[in-house]
This record gives sequence, C-alpha cells and structure tokens, in this order.
Amino acid sequence: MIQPFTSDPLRWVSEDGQPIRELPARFTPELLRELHRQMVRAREFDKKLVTLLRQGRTTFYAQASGMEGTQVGLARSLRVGHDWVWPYYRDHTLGLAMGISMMDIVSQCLGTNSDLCRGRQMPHHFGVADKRFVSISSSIASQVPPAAGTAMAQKYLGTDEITVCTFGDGATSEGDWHAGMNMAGASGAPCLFVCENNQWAISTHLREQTASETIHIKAKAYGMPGYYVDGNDIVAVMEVMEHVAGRVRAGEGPALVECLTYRVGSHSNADADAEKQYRTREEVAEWEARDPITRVERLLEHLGAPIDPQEIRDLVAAIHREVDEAVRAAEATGQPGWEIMFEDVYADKPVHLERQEDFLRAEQPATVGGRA
Amino acid sequence: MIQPFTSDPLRWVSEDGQPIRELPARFTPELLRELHRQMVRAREFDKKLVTLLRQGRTTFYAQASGMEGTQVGLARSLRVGHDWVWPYYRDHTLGLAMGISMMDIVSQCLGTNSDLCRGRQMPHHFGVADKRFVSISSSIASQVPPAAGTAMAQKYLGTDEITVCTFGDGATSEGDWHAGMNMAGASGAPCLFVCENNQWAISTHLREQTASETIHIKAKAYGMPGYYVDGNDIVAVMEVMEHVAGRVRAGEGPALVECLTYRVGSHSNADADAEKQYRTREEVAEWEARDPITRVERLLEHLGAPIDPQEIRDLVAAIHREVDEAVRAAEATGQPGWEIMFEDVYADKPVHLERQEDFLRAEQPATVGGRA
Amino acid sequence: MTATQNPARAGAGAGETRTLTLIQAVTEAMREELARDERVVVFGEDVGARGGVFLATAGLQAEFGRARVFDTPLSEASIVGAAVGMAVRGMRPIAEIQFADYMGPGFDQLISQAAKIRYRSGGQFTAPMVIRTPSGGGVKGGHHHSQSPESYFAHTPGLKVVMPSTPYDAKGLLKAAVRGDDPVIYFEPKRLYRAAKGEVPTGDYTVEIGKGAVRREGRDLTLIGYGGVMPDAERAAAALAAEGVEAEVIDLRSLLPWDRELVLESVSRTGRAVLVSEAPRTANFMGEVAYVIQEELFDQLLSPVVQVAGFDIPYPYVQDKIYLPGPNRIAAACVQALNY
Amino acid sequence: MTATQNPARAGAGAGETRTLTLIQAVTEAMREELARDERVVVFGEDVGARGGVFLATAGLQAEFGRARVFDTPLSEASIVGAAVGMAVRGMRPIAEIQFADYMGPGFDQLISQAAKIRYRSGGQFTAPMVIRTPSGGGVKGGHHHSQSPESYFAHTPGLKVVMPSTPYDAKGLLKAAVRGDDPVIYFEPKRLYRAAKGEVPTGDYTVEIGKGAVRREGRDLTLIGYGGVMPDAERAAAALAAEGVEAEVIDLRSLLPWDRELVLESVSRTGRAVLVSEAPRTANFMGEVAYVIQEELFDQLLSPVVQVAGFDIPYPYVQDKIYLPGPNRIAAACVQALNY
Ligand SMILES: Cc1ncc(C[n+]2csc(CCOP(=O)(O)OP(=O)(O)O)c2C)c(N)n1
Ligand SMILES: Cc1ncc(C[n+]2csc(CCOP(=O)(O)OP(=O)(O)O)c2C)c(N)n1
Ligand SMILES: [Mg+2]
Ligand SMILES: [Mg+2]
Repeated sequence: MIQPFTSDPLRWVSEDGQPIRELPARFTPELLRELHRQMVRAREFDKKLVTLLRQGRTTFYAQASGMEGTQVGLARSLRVGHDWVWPYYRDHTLGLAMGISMMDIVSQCLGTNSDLCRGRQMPHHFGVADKRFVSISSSIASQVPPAAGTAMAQKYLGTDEITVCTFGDGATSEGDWHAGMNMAGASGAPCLFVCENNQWAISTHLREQTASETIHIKAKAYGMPGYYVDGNDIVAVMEVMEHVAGRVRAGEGPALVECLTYRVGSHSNADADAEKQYRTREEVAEWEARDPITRVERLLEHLGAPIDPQEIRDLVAAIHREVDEAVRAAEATGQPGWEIMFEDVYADKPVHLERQEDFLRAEQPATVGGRA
Repeated sequence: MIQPFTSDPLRWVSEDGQPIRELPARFTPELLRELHRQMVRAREFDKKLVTLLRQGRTTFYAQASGMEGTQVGLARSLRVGHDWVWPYYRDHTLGLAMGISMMDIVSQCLGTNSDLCRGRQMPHHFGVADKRFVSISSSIASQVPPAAGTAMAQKYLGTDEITVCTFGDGATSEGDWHAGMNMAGASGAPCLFVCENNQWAISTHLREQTASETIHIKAKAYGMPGYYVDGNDIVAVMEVMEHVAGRVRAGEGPALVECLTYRVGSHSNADADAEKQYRTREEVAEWEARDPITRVERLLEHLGAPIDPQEIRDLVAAIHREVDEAVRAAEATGQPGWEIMFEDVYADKPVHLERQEDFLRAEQPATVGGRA
Repeated sequence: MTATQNPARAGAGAGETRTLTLIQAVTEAMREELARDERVVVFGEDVGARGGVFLATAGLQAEFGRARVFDTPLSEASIVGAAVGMAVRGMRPIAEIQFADYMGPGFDQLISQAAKIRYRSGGQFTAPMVIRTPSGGGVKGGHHHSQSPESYFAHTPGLKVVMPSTPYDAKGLLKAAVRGDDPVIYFEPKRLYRAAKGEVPTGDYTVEIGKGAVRREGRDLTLIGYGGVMPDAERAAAALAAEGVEAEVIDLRSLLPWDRELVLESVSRTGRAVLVSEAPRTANFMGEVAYVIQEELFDQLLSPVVQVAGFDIPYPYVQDKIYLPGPNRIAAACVQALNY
Repeated sequence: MTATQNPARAGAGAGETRTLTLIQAVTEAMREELARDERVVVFGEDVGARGGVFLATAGLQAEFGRARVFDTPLSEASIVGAAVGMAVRGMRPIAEIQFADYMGPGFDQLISQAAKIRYRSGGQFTAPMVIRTPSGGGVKGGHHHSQSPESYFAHTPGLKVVMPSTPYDAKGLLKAAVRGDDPVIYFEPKRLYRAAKGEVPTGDYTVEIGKGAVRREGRDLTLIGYGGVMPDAERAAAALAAEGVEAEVIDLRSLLPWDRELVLESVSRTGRAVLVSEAPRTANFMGEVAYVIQEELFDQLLSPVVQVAGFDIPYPYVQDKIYLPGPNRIAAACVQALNY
C-alpha cells in the first residue's frame, strides 16, 4: 500500500484539511490534538528563541517553523531511548517531540552550566545521551557515515534497534552523504534516512543543488527504497515512517524517506532578510498556506472536533511560560568556568593539556561552578 | 533508438560474434580490422609490460586485458586533442587508441628522461598535454570533480569540446565521485562519464561495493541519463558513445555510460595470484569466453572477411618489436637527475626549495641530463 | 626591508586611496579581477544572490551575471574540484569555502589534485586557482566556525597559503593570488572583516606572495604573527611601548612560502622572538618559524623563542575570548622573553 | 627513564617471545584483540579474503568470520565514519585505510567527527576506535603511496597519533589503541613491514601511548625520530659510534601526545638534538619538538636543534631513495650539530 518511488508525495490529508485517503483508526481526535499540541509547542519555542536571540542572550538560532509536520511525525515513529538518532542542526522540534526537555535544549543554546554538552558548541547543536540523540556536528552530512556505522553495530550486536539519520536537502550534495548512504546500503544495516527537504540550503534552491528531480530517487543509487511524502501532512509522515521504520526494524535493510516541506523562517539569524535576498514573499506565502499546524486544525474541524481558539491561546501562553522558566532555570546555573575547556578532549587529560591548563590558571582568576 | 536505463546491457554483436541488431554501415570489414588491430596492440602491450615488470625493469603495472572493447571503443568516439580526458590509472589502452605513443607511455612507466611527467609518479600514471589527456592521479575518483570543472569551463568558454571522465566500478563509492557527478548535473556541463565496470575493485566484488543493481542507475541521482552497454562489444560501445557524446556535445547536459566488462588479469602485480585469493578460475574462464577481441574476429568471419591467423601472428610480432623499440628508446634517455625533484612544485621555485636543492647539491654528485 | 611597509610606498604608487574594511577590500579585489579578466569566475555556496554568508561577494552576481558569479551545490569537494578542472582548462577560478572549518570535505581535492597536478604532470597541466575562506575565532562560532586550519595547508607542498590582516594586503594579496600560476589558499580572518579598516588604493596593485611586512619597528624583541591576531599583537606592542619596550611587529601575510629573510633579519637585531597564532599549539605552523630562528640565529638569541598559540583542544564556544591570545597574553609572553 | 627500554623489561614480563616482522606483529595484535573482545571488528578495503594489500589482515576473515572481518566499499569516508558510528554504539572498531595517502577522503570524518565527538557532547558520546594505515616512502610508490601525513593529525586535538618502528611496539601500541577510549591513528611504516624483525612476547601486553623509548644510550647528542626512519637513525648512530661519538637514540613512538619528559631529560644531558622524520619539512611535526627543546633547554643547548626531514615537494617516484633521509644524511646532521 505504501509504495516507494512515487512521482507525487504521499499524502493523507489535503492542504485544506480533508482526508484524501481513509484516515487510519489511530488518528483519533485525541491523538490529533496531542500532535497539534506538540507542533504548536515547537513553533512557539522557535518564536521565543528568536526573541532571545534578538535580545542578544544567544548568538545563533535556526528555526524549524513550517517543518513541524515532518519532525514531530518522525519523533512519533521512534522508540525513544532505544533507537539511535544522528540528527542535524535544525532538529530541535524533533528533539522536543522525543521528550528532550526544553531545559536541555535551552541550556545548550545558552551554553550554561546546565548544558549537557558543556558549552562546547554553538547554540542549537545539542545531544542527549539518554535519548540516544547524538550530539550534532555543524559539518553538513558528516553524521551520515557514522549513522551507517551505528546501524552496522546494531546489526552486528543483534539488537532490535534502528538508527535514524536526518539531514536537509542541501546535505545530499556532500560526498559524505553518498559515502554513508552507500555504506548503509552495502551493509544492509537498519538505518532510516530522513531528508527534511525544505527546498532551500541557505540561499541555494534545490534546483541549483542537484539536477535530480527529487531526493528520494537518489535511493536507487544505493539499492534501497526511496519514499516521497508530504512533510507538512503529519498523518502522512507518521504512516510512512511507521511502515518504513517497520521494514528497517524487520531487517529489510536501510531506506530513505524524503519529506517535502518548507522553512518559512529565515535560514538562521544570519539571513533574517531572506526574502529581500533570494526568495519571494509569494513563495513563502504559498507555503504558509500549506502549514502543517493549520492542516491538523482543519482536519479536526472536518472531524467535528475543532479546537477552541481560547484553548490555543491558553496553550501558547503555557508554552511561553514553559520557555521562560527553562531560560530562567538555565541561566540560573551560570556559565561554565574556563577549566572546563580542557576536559573531554580525551578520556584522560594528557600532560600537555595539564600544562596548558596550568598556564591559563596562572592567567585567569579561578571560577566557581562547573556541572557536577 | 539508443535508450538510457535499459535493464540489460545494450549489445550489437552476440558473444559468439553474430550481429543481433543491424550492423551500422560504418562497421565495414576495414574498420573492424582496424579496431581489431588496436585491441590486439593493447593486449600485447599489456603482456610485454608484465614481462618488463617481472624482469624488475618497472615496479607497477595494471593490465587492462579484457577491457579493450570499452577503451578502444571509447577512444574512437572522441575528438582527440580537442576533447579533454580525465582518465584513471587503467586507461593505457584508451591512451594507445587515442594515439598516445608507446614511447610516451613506456617512458612514464620507466620514469626515464623521456617521460613527459618527469618521473614524478609511479608507473602507469601518464598524461599527455597535446592529447588533452590529463595526467592521472592515484587517488580513486579524485578526477571526477575536476572533470566536471573542465566541462564547466568548456561551457563557459563556449567551446564545442566535451570532457570525458573515466573510472572503475569501485570508484563510484567514493564521496568525490558523487560530488563530481552532482556538480556536472547541476551545472549542465558537457561531461561524458564512463564507468569501466570490470566488476572488481582489487578483491572487492561489485556486490559488496554497492547494493544498487547496476552503476548506470546511479545517474538518476544526478538528473542525467545512464546508459548500460556491453563493454566487450566494441560495436555497441562505439554506437552508444557516438550517440551519447553527440548529445553531450549538443548541450543536452552530462551523461553516464556504464560499460560492463571484466579484467581478466590480476588487479596489478600486487595480486598476481588473484584466483587463489578472491575469485574463481571459472569466473575468469567465463569472461575469457566473452573476450572483445575474439568477438570481432568471429564477427569478421561471419561477415565473410576472416583474419588470416598468419596475419595475426605477424601483427603480434610487429607489436612486440614496437614495444621493444619503445623500451629501448626510453631507457636510452636515462633516468632524470635529482635536480628535477625541485621543479614543477610551483611555477617559480621559492627560496625554501632553492635552499633544499642547494643542500642536496652539496650531498649528491651532480647528475647529467634532465629532459630539455 | 626593515622599514615599516607603508601601503602608499609599498604598492600602488601615488594613487588615490579610500578607507575600506577588510571584507570590502576582498570584494573590491574580486570585482576588479572579474572586470579585468574574463577567465575569472567566482563561485561557492551562497555567493550569488545572497552574496556569501559574510557578504564578501555581495553585488557581484548582479554586476557580472550568473555565468561569472554563481552558487554551487553544497559540496566542498565539488567546489575545489571544479576550480581545479576549470583552472586546468585555462580559467582563473576564485572559489569560496563558506568557513575554513569546512575545508575537510574538499581536503583530498586540495592535496591530491590542486597541490600535485603541476608536479605529477611534469608541468604539463597546472591549477592556477584561489580558494578563499574565512577562518579563525572570536565570533562565538564554536568549533565549527572558529578553527584555524592553515597549518595543514602550510605543510602541503604545491599549495601557497596566505592570510592578510589589513584591507591593503587583503586586496593586494588576492589580486596576486588570482594572477599567479599556482593554487593559493587565501584565509580571511573573519573577526577582522569589519574590525580592520584601512587605506586602500583605488587603483591596481598586488602584494607579493611570500613577503611579510613590518608593522612597527623596534629594537627589543620581534613579535611575529599573521591574520586575526595582528591587531592584538600591535596592541600588545603599544602597551609595551608605554613601558619603554620597543617591539618590532612583523605580519607574515604569507605562510607558504614565508618570509624567512625578513624574520631572520629582524630577530638578528632584536635577539628575541615571540610568535603569535591562534591555531592549536602542537605541530602548529609557528613551530617551523621557531625552528628556523633557533637554527639560524642560535648565537644571537638572547632568550628562547616563545609561542603564544591556541590551546590543543577543539575551539570552545563559551570560552571563545579566553581561548584566543589577546593583547595581555601576548604582552606577557614578551615580558617573559625580555626577562629571561 | 634513561635506560634503553628493553622489550622484556618494559612490558610483558618474563613470558615467551618469538621473532616476528613488524607486519606479523600487527596481525598478531589484531588476532589477539579479536579473540579477546567480541566488540572488536576489523574492516577496510580488501582486508577480507585478500587479507589487505600488504597482507596485514591475512587469515583473519577465515579465522573470525565475515561478520568480524570484512571488506567495505571503496570509500575512506565510509570507513572512518562507520568506525565512528560503531564506536559510539559501543564497539571497538579497527579500520584500515589502504594507504595513508588516502586519508584525504576520510579527513572530515576524522577531524569533525572522530576528533570532536567526545568534546562537543561533553563526554556523552565517545569514539574509541583505531585507524590503521601504512605510511611513508622507500617502496617506489610515487607520491600516492609514499606520503607521511602524520603532522596533519598530530595538529588535530582529540586524536591520538602513534607510529611504531619495531614489532614489539607494533603489537603493544595496537593493543593499547584498541583498549583505550580515544580515537587513535596508527601509522604503519610500510618499508619496515618485513624489514623490521624483532622479539615479540607471545602473551598479552600493551605499550603506553604517549611514551617514547630510548633505543641506544649516548652522551654526545640526542637523535630523535619515529617510524620508518628509525633503523637509519640507529645505523647513523652506529657509524658515529665507530668514530667515537655516542648518540642517544630516541624513538618517539607516539606523536600525540608525545613524550616531552623523555626528550627533555635526554637533551638536557647531551646538549644537542637532531630530529629525523621523512615528512616534508615545512610545518612538520618535528618543528614542535624543536620548539619545545629550545624553549625548555635554551641554556643547556650546545648547538641549534637540527632537523633532517623530507623535502617540501610531493614525494617523487624516481628519486625515492634520494628523497628519504638515509644514515649518511642523518650522520651528517649529527656531525653538523657536534661541530657547531
Ligand atoms: C560541510 C559544511 N559546509 C557548509 C556549511 C555551511 N552551511 C550551514 S547550513 C547550510 C545549508 C544547509 O542546507 P540543508 O542541508 O538544506 O539544511 P537546512 O538548513 O535547509 O535545514 C550550509 C551551506 C556547513 N555547516 N558544513
Ligand atoms: C582514494 C583511494 N583509495 C584507495 C586506493 C587503493 N586502490 C587502488 S585501485 C583500487 C581499486 C579500484 O577499483 P575500480 O575503481 O573498480 O578500478 P579497477 O582497478 O577495477 O579498474 C583501490 C582500492 C586508491 N588508489 N585511492
Ligand atoms: Mg534545506
Ligand atoms: Mg573495477
């Protein structure tokens, strides 16, 4: 029923919220409200963090607004804490929906003592061991070969885990993307590759990125099935992921899922004036009309279970409070001292780093704190 | 008529030398004899160089025996000295058929003063500027992105040249292969990619190399047509190349041609006992029966224009004399002196290299010679 | 050689100048080279309509068209490789790698193709090309937007490596790189993009690759650096001057080849050398400079050569400023050398 | 510390030994680690049925099966990346890169993933893994089968870098690398694969990463090297001994971290240091060693630290032997240091 290599994206719910295939039974109004809540939570998180950024309290942020259907849908198809995830830098919505706390994400964005990653990386590059959500590397597509490796380990160890590896459309041009995809294919390891195709890589449109018509077709090069799904239709995302993750888990080898979506915000704070530079307001408006959150609201209306606008307003207010509280709690832990710089380079600190630390100690006043 | 993405390799002449499609008019007995002569010349060159290697007069050699249909066929489809070629290290048969002299190839293999590349690289990595045959790099697939670049230059400059880029089946796993293919696709540059699929990369079979069923299918990932051809049928190779090179030259963008062939010899001198290690004698024997040279002989018989065995013996003897003469002439030029080491690192010699040269001069007795 | 190299004297003659930032000088060099030579093209990730993430190429696509200034797929191997192939076919490509931290995916193209094609072909094929890339820390970028990988390339025969620290040099070195016949890695110290301002001739001039510049004359010690650390080195020198110590300040500008004559002449007078860079210390390029100084001037040295460098850790995010050698750390090293 | 480190004393205790070549010692280490720990796997291009192009893995697939010893696609990024991903998931991969010259395509995986994952994750994720790769010249391989790229990696915080020159160290260092919790680049000096023979304990032992070894004691100067140049350094020392000069010979064995204590203790006694490597001179790892020696022992040095290194050119084919520092060139540098 769910076929790879379709010419159009698989879709269950039309852009105006009407089911165009039979709605699977699990999509009860309760589930849809829960998905809606998670998507709104991520959307509002984006807004609050952009404000934080404008206030200069963090230095980088990459919104996923518009991509909630894809990321929340994917999160629901994982066995959180069991399956491994090699994500990319725009996956905080995925992380939130997987149950990573706002505190953990915000702490990483602020580089506070509460940051599990200890302030090492620029904002938005978090990682959480107990969710098996591997800490993000900025180097585009560099997560793809390691994801293949983790899946190979899972196969070798005989686990029933799978590995999920996400990336943008632009990432598919990197040599490492190919290296990882081919390795996964050749090894038959349980890896689920998910392309969050938001059609732009900073200012470069997919049409300039590659001459191939779609991303999922590239799966042919690796002998794996490639699925094409409307990434703004969370029902479709969940149905396809469920099916494909099931295949992968069953040992049928890796697979690629392309989720067609759009980033309605700027690439990052660095191109806040994107529409003046490389894309039209019309294009953005067109995609705003296909918004994954509105689509679920319309679907609920269609199902006769509309969400009360007041409920949404309350939800938004609650989320804002949740973010504020996470920010407050994170900031309250303070910034890590300079000593932390020399930890985690190696399992044990070699002599030359001890010497460099001593040098800096003589220069810097001692700082208090550091996560226990 | 000539379609991309066929499930079987395109073929004009059956394995036992019978035309299975109408033989194009240009394949007169005269042309077929000429192709036969070139293939035999390359095959005998291989044999003589392997002997040279056994004698310790050169240190590396990678035979192309069995692959003459592909390489000679390809050579005939180029405008030699006009089109650019970014070859790989098993392309001496292509080079010979393009009119690169035995003297030039042998000189490179021996690293003599007559080596156009001045003894810089290990044997079998030649390059000849006036044939626009770019000097070979050992680093597998590293020629692919530059080939895309040369084609982009050709497009930018408005020439009617094309670029040909060759590689083995193993090379298609490298990240750089992907990078070059995708760049060519995205830019629409006139690049003809040719995979010489001999099914082995040293001891690694194509089945372990990638899960994709064929190589040509990978063209889908780059929005270019992928052609599948019997690389041991020189008629097929020439027909397909003619067609595809024509398309590329006409500005229809890059294309990939997969030539299915086999290397009947070892990978190089390093695995002379290949059949004891990783492949069976039966497999080799099976492919020897599909030999591209015998196939042309049978075709000529079928056309009623058989080659007289004595003629072949005379031809072989003449080729051996030609190789002997090339070896003698190359060896007579002597080995380049040590001074040459410091040339061609940069356009002009920087001070630190002058100092290093002076240092070595004080250590080494001056040598005479060096190519003018 | 020992005189402070004054832009007006060193280069373009008596022509007009304007005050530009370092990044404006980079843009101007590209604009002029694009106008001068049809073989010049500019490409990389987001260099077209967006004008590059730092806006170094802003306006160039509008001015020269999409054939000459264009976006590429997101692949550094594609970008470097395309530059090699274009250069071999007779063009003069200027390619941008968005951050020096992302040279990794293009590394093999640089070391196996760009650096070796002239050598391996006996000079039959050459790759005159420029890879521009912003490098260094101080912008709160964490370890993937702050690294200083120049030592890798300075250790790669066949490449040339330069890093300007002034707008004047930025323009002149970039033009020299475009016109030279070798592959050049042109590092742009990103924290100086807008912080470094200076007089730049409106006219045409080049700064010779391989030559350093004396930024300040002094007799007590020689302070040697390149790229992003230069303003802090000069600040350190000024602070020392206030205490009566005259440091001679040398900006190497080129790392491969580097100006050993200039360095040795200076240290032979001052007897002391402090080397400043922000790359991790171990096997840093400055080890080479230190080695040569002690080898050549063993008897003239009054104190050991001292390095101020980055720590041997991945560049951290929170401690961005502490990581970098600032004027105090540099001045302290000078005092250490003087008090030896 | 100053005593010649005798294998029997330094490691395995009183156990039995056998004479092995360096490559046999490498194979033996892998065999024993495969047998010891199920988490260990061995993979790379042609390491399976073929046993690797140098036969370092010969027999291992037959012994341990295809799940534990296997061929990979022809992609160094795949190989290094897979090792990272396996290690993160709790395995202990030993991956082979067929020649050190081909680290290029896997370079970003090494510097962006392997070297930084522990740091960037605050220690939440780690990559205990070994990349084995044959390096160095002397086998008439031209520049793609002869290079010595170790300086790139020694300049990369987060990696460890080792290079044995004896069968004893080859086995002990490889075992230490497999058991350690960090990513290790393990260079194998290919021209010593069969040329270096020595006693190797049959039992289990490790050689600590970060520790050098004194190969010969001497009082007149300290000769420091690693990897492929060691036998020639020892030959040079023997030739000098015949003329009454006693050179102390140190084999660094580890480059990152390297044994500064051992080096400084020796040079503090001899007053002279000659550093031998075959990598191109400029920005070579040995520049670091030279820098530290002159910094720490300025007053004890009797002559400048001298380097004998490769030339700053791509490794040539025809002049394979001339390129390499042989015993004569090394001895000449020692004489130069002594006559200073
Ligand atoms: C190797 C590498 N090259 C370049 C960059 C700079 N960069 C950061 S994000 C980005 C675009 C990524 O686009 P895409 O993969 O489509 O993801 P999206 O941002 O659209 O989610 C680029 C070029 C990088 N981080 N890493
Ligand atoms: C980057 C790189 N990795 C590994 C090697 C070692 N190597 C040389 S030839 C070869 C196999 C190539 O196979 P294929 O591309 O199929 O070409 P064939 O030899 O079959 O013609 C390998 C692995 C290399 N030269 N370059
Ligand atoms: Mg995108
Ligand atoms: Mg092959």
